[in-house]
Amino acid sequence: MARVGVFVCFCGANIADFVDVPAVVEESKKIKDVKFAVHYKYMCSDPGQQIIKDAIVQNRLTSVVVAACSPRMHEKTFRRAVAEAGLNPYLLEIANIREHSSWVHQKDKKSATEKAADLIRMAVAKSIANEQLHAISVPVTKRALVIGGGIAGIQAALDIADAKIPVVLVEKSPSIGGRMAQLDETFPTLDCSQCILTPKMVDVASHPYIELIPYSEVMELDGFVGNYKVKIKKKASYVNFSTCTGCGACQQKCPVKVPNEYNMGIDKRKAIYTPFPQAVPNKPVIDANHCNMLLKGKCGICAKVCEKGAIDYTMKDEIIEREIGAVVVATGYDLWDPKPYEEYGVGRFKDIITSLEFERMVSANGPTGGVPVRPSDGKVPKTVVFIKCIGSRDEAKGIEYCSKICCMYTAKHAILLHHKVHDSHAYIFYMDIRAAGKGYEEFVKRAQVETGATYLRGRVSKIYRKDDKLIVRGEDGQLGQVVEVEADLVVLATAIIPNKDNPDLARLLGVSYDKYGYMSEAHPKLRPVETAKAGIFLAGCTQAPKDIPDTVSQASACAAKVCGLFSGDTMQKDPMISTVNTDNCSGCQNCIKVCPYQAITAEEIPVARGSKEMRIVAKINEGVCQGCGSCAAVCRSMAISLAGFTDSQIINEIVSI
Amino acid sequence: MSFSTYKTDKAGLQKFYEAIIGACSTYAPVEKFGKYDYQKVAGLAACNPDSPIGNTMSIKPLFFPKSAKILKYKADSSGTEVSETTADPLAEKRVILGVKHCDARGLQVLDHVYKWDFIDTDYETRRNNTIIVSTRCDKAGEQCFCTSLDYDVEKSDAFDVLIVNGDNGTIYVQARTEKGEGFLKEHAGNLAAADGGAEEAMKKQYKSFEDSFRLKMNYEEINGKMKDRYESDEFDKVSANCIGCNTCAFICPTCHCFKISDERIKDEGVRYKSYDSCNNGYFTLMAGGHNPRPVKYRRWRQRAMHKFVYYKERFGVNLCVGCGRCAISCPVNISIFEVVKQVAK
Amino acid sequence: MKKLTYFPGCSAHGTSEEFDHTLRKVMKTLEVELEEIPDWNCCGATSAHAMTDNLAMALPMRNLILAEKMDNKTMGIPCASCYSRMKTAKYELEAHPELAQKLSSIVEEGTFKGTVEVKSMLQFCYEEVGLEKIKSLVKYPLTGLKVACYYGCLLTRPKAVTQFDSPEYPMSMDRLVEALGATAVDFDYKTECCGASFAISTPEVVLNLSGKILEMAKEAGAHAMVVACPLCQSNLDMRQPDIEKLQGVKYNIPVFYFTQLMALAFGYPVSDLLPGKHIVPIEPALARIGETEEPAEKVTKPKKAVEAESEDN
Amino acid sequence: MDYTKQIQDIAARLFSEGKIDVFVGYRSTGYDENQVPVIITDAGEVDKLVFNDRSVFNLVNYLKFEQTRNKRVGIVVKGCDSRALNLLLTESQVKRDNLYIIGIACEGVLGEDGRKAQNCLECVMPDAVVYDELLGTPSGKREYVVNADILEIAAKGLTERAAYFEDVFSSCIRCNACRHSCPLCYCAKCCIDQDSSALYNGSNTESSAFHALMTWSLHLAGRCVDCRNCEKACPSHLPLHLLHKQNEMVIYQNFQGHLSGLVPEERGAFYKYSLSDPDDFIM
Amino acid sequence: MDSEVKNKIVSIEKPQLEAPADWQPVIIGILCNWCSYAGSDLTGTSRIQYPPNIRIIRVPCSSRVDPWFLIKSLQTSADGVLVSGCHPGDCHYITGNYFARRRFLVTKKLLNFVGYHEDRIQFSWVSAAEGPKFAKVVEKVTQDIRKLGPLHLNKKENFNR
Repeated sequence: MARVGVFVCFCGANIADFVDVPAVVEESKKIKDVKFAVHYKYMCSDPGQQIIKDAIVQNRLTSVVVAACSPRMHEKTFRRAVAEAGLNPYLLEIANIREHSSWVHQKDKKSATEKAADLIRMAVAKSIANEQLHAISVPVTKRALVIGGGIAGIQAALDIADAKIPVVLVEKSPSIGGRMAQLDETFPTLDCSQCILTPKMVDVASHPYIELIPYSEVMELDGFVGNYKVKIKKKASYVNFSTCTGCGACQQKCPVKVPNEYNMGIDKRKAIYTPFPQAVPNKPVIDANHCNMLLKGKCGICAKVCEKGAIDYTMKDEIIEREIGAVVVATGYDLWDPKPYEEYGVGRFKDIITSLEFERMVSANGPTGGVPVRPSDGKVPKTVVFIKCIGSRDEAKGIEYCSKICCMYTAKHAILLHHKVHDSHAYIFYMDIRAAGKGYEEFVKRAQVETGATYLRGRVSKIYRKDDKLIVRGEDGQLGQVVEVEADLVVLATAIIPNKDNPDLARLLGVSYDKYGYMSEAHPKLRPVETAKAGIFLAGCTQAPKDIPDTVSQASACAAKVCGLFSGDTMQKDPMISTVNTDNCSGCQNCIKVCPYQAITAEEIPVARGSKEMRIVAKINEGVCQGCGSCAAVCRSMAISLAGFTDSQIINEIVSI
Repeated sequence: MSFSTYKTDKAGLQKFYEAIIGACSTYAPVEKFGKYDYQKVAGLAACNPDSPIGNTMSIKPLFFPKSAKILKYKADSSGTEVSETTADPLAEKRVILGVKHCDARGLQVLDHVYKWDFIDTDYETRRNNTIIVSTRCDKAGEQCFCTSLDYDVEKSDAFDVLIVNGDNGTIYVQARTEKGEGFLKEHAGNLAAADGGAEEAMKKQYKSFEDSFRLKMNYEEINGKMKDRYESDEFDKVSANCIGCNTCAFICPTCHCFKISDERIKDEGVRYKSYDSCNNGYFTLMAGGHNPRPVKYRRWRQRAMHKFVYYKERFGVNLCVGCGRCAISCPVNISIFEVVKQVAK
Repeated sequence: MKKLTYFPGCSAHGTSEEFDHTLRKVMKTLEVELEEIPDWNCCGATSAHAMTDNLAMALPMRNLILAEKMDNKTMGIPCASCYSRMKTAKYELEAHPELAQKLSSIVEEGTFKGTVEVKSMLQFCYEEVGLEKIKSLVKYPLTGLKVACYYGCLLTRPKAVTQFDSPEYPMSMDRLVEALGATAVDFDYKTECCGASFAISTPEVVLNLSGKILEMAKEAGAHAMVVACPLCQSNLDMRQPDIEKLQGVKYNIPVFYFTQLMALAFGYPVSDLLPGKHIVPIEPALARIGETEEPAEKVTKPKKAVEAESEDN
Repeated sequence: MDYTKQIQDIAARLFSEGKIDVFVGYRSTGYDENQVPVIITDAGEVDKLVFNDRSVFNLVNYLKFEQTRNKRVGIVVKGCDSRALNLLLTESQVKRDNLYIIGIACEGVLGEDGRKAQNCLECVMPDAVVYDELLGTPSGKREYVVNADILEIAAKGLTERAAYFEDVFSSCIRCNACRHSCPLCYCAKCCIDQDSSALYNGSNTESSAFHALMTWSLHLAGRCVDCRNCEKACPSHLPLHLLHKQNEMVIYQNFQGHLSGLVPEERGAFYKYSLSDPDDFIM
Repeated sequence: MDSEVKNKIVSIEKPQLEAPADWQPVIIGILCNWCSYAGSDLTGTSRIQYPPNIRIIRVPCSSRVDPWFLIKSLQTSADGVLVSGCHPGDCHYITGNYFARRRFLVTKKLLNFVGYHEDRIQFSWVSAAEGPKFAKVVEKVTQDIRKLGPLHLNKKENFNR
């Protein structure tokens, strides 16, 4: 015989103003099996919870219904309270009379009250069918996978490894370092990117707790939080890293020239190459798409010149498997292709470049030795026009969002330009200057004062040629008139977009992603580094555009999350999962087909106790099951039931309206 | 005592029926999906009192519906209050036309169990308020064997009014009970008193009817043998084909097992008494999980023995009335007749 | 004989008579029969859509409905403004059926079905006739004639509506004249505004804008300009003397309709181009035909640059 | 078509070779032209066996009963029967090795009116799709045709339809003959028989009939092979095929022409999905 | 109340044709926890108003919804049902809503076939961010059901079960 307690919350005025709470309590008292009903100002407050605890004890309640805000808000709170009173926490049901009644029917108190009463009636009916459930504890594999070897990945890997937790760091390209390795100096302090990055890269390579797997990609992720199994494809490098000394002879001799990704294609690299001098690991790989030996089967020069004989053209891709407990995704960003800006003559005029190309030019180890030049004729530009928000904040051609870093690096570029070409002058077309950050605003000021750069607020409408100059026509918003600048070089601050592989990777990992391709965090404010899938975390531009400081802090946050997850040997898991009543199971195995987690397998059991004759039934791996209930819905003989959402519970709700 | 006999012809009979339908609330076979079922009728056109036994449901539902409301309840914190169900639509005074002899006999058989230790008042009122007008078949159906059982079909008084098709279109209408006598007095308007030849003609008709049976058995012998056939493994063989549905029991004019179930919404509900069948695997499943009849042959044994032995022993009448419906409706044409014959071999 | 529903538009009978005239000739050669929409009405350009939306929709809607009654799948329009109006109307009406519903009360001719394709004559030549066919019909290639193709604002914009060529740097007309043997110079101003109907209210706007266009065309070394829009043509051609007066430079850049060049290449006599309709004499430009590369310091430099582009692009 | 002789021979052979323990076939009722299933356990009885266009029952139904469980079974299957058998194999209710299947290239069986049955006229696959031995000459797969009856019903107004089905559901006596005669209803415990009365209406009312039949037809949606065992079994002659054919049509038209049991290893339509499934009915 | 219960449960009794003047449709909304339920919460937090007739049941995923929940709802208490889940591709459980979608289509068509109006059972994809959409959906469903009238009383459109 059920004894239900109903606890109705005023939520201050939030509920009480639009729902006649006392009336609701009276209504609840009428329900069969309701032995106790009361209201209170804030049920979630300590005294509120105390009321519940006392009532449970005094009235020997068998289940509890709290009518308050959404269960997504306080279910945990009240479960705890119920448990503290010695009742199984899963005998609690929440009637959501705030989000679902008082807040959405503010003009109709009568109906809102009736609805609240009904919602409680349903919750009571459901709670009667509730069963005692006990949290499941599953073992944890204390090893983390970090995807992406940019600054985000590096930071996360180091922080986790420093906690003596093994890390597998997977990097797509031959070397870690990512975008940051391409930068010259960094705002707002203008310290050299390489100088602060390379030590970290070396730490990664040498760290006892980090297994670095470069030139490889994640193929598959199975399992669940604490118990993932990952398949990694290690692309053939055709160079035996263990014997290679990284002397570089092969690279000098290699006859094939390929546009150099590291330098944004401004200069050329060889078919066998290390992306850049400070690469980690500092071993070359052969680019199979361009190597004559691999393509046409003739050449083999590198093999000849290699004293160590480290070159091995027969090398194949290999699949590496690792068991891990958590994943940090740090796949970074790509740059938006400004082609749609045809009115600027993008693609037609050589002297229009992107800011990362400019970055490479002014970079000391860049293709032009740190001096910006005009691609068309190699002359050093005197007048340079920087245009911001190329693709950013542009629904028509690009994307709606702000790329966050362009304002700052453009200011930086103005300064760098000034340093490299003293008699140069920079014009900067901008929409707004967004310099929120420690020392940022000051930095922009410095750019304006120190370099005398002309900041023009307005969009550029057209670029055309006059002789060998580019005429940039735009609007000076402040003066409200059209201006034309004769530029030697135009630099476009193109938008940040997520790594193009993000959607595929997200699908592979089973996390959601937004319309741009950024992976979605579990909560924009309160859970910014978690994904909705337990044990998978996001760092850096995988989640949204970020500058280096933000990226690094988010990476460390991920590390903290991972360490927290690994703090115990086992993990508590929500018991609301499916179970099989083998008596009813006819072994059709259709449930296996609909389970998204391969949590169901077929097992053979004796038809009767002690019998030799066997029959097939479904078996659910409670560690893997996430409790979606697909199986319960397709089970014709109702052999599978989903704890917390059993047929009886749902039907009770339905028939109690 | 003897009851009065009338005579008429086709047209006369039609008028007779029409008059009854006009005067009292009347039930008669109505065709639905090619199957005849006894329902309340407003006019003769809507029904067919001479519906073929082959595809006519029995009249059992008019006394023992497939699902009858027995009470309504309201349960809230103030307690549970039980209220009477709304008036029983079957309790009214009524006449049933076109009843088969076997069905009528079926009621007679059922009366024993319903009037036994506990008196089912619902059934009783329905029964008392009903006049049964039965037409004697002219030809037996494929599966019929009523004449080979423990009751005299010709002299049967299971119905109140008998209708027999005599030679050359003459139709005889005869009262078989006090009720029937009185009823005929009221509605004999379209009938003429029968002459001396009536008895003869009716005998003749019965003779030809009796000769038309495909199935015949010696009841005493069967009944006698069945008694000690409980352990017979024939049951296994005869039930081999059975697919375990409840059809035979549900359409049987004498099966009377039932289950009780509730349907509720909010805090109100209704309690039903509905057909159940011993062929149903869960029929004997006990709370503890034990099931004395887990397999088909045991259920079949129960069915056959109950029909032909147990009931006879307890009430002195055979529970099977030989209508053959089970055989007709059975998805795999298992006939109780064949079964008992087989078992009692 | 291919059939094409034809909407000449008002200017065809006035300022752009040479457009219409040569168009009809060219189409004969291309074996396209022009079926003029019976009782067509104003497209609603300029005034209507500036004043009332409904009227601006209703006018072209009526034309569209009339066009749908004829059994051709495409409707060709020479005038860019007319084209823009029709195309926009079709786009809007398809996007908002309820609008079509509403307007059907004004337009008695029937209901709008959206079965007819609306194309500018340029688009028609480019997409449905095809450059191959045009090439094949060229009798007298226009080699040596350097032209700047000027598209104006409406032919390719807004992209969502027109769905034809690039909105900012279209190439269709360039390719077409190349097919005729002429040389299309790399011209940055092909979609700049010519000033349009400001010619009436505040002419100096037109003088400035059109002036810039002519200037750039000369920069690019063009002997002549090619257009597909009557308004552009009149602005660039008729206003040229005033522009020259204003800027104090001589351009002498005649402004052709692309159909005129086609007619010429297809072997129609110059007289068929109705030279009389041109303010800037066309003969000097035509004289260039057949000439080979002449060195003019002014133009070569950017031209080199252009070649440099085209090498690695 | 009459394969009585062949089937008798095969059955005899199988018994003599000791390949099977039981043989499931048809025998004549003896008193009329109709046939009933028969389960034979020794060679002596094979002369009972018959097969012709009166062999309507879907014998696959018998593979779920004690007599055949975990025994080596010889069985006769027509096109539709074999599709059901295919599903039973896929849903691992029977082991292929335990079966010796005599497939029939079916020419259609007769309905109660003595004319060719409707489901045979609309049959998409008259030939057995799984067998050890095939009798008759295959005529191959046929075009899917939408059942005439459902079109007729669908053409009616909503009210009429409701009234029609009210008749259907109120005439149901809940004997479950449909369920028990369905070869695909093999569940250890049918959802209808669940204990909790809150789940299912335990009564035999119209409402419980509605509930039972609807749920049943949905459990068979994308699995039903249109053998119409259920309809033949129904003592109230209810047009049960309407429900199945309706589902079959919706599934065929919307889910890449899915038809049950034609392909081995292929499961019901509800146990797979396609990204291109219709979405327009969802807000 | 009494007559209603009778009409709701017992099929034998003939229901009255006219809806009482004060009739309010009862709509059962079955929402998936991760998208639609969160979405409905957002509707609340943003104080977007919608008709009070819907009674919301929370399930983990639209794939948990067994068709007979819908049948049972229409049979017993509801005049209409709304089932809502994550947009295709966004399912928290990866593929749940794809399987659900198939069942929903067939169920909807079947119910309509046997005499339920199509609008009695409706479906929507509402994401956790689509608070306003949820309100719109409820708005629409409520209007539709209101037009159709009470299911358990109105013989014209449907016999009660």
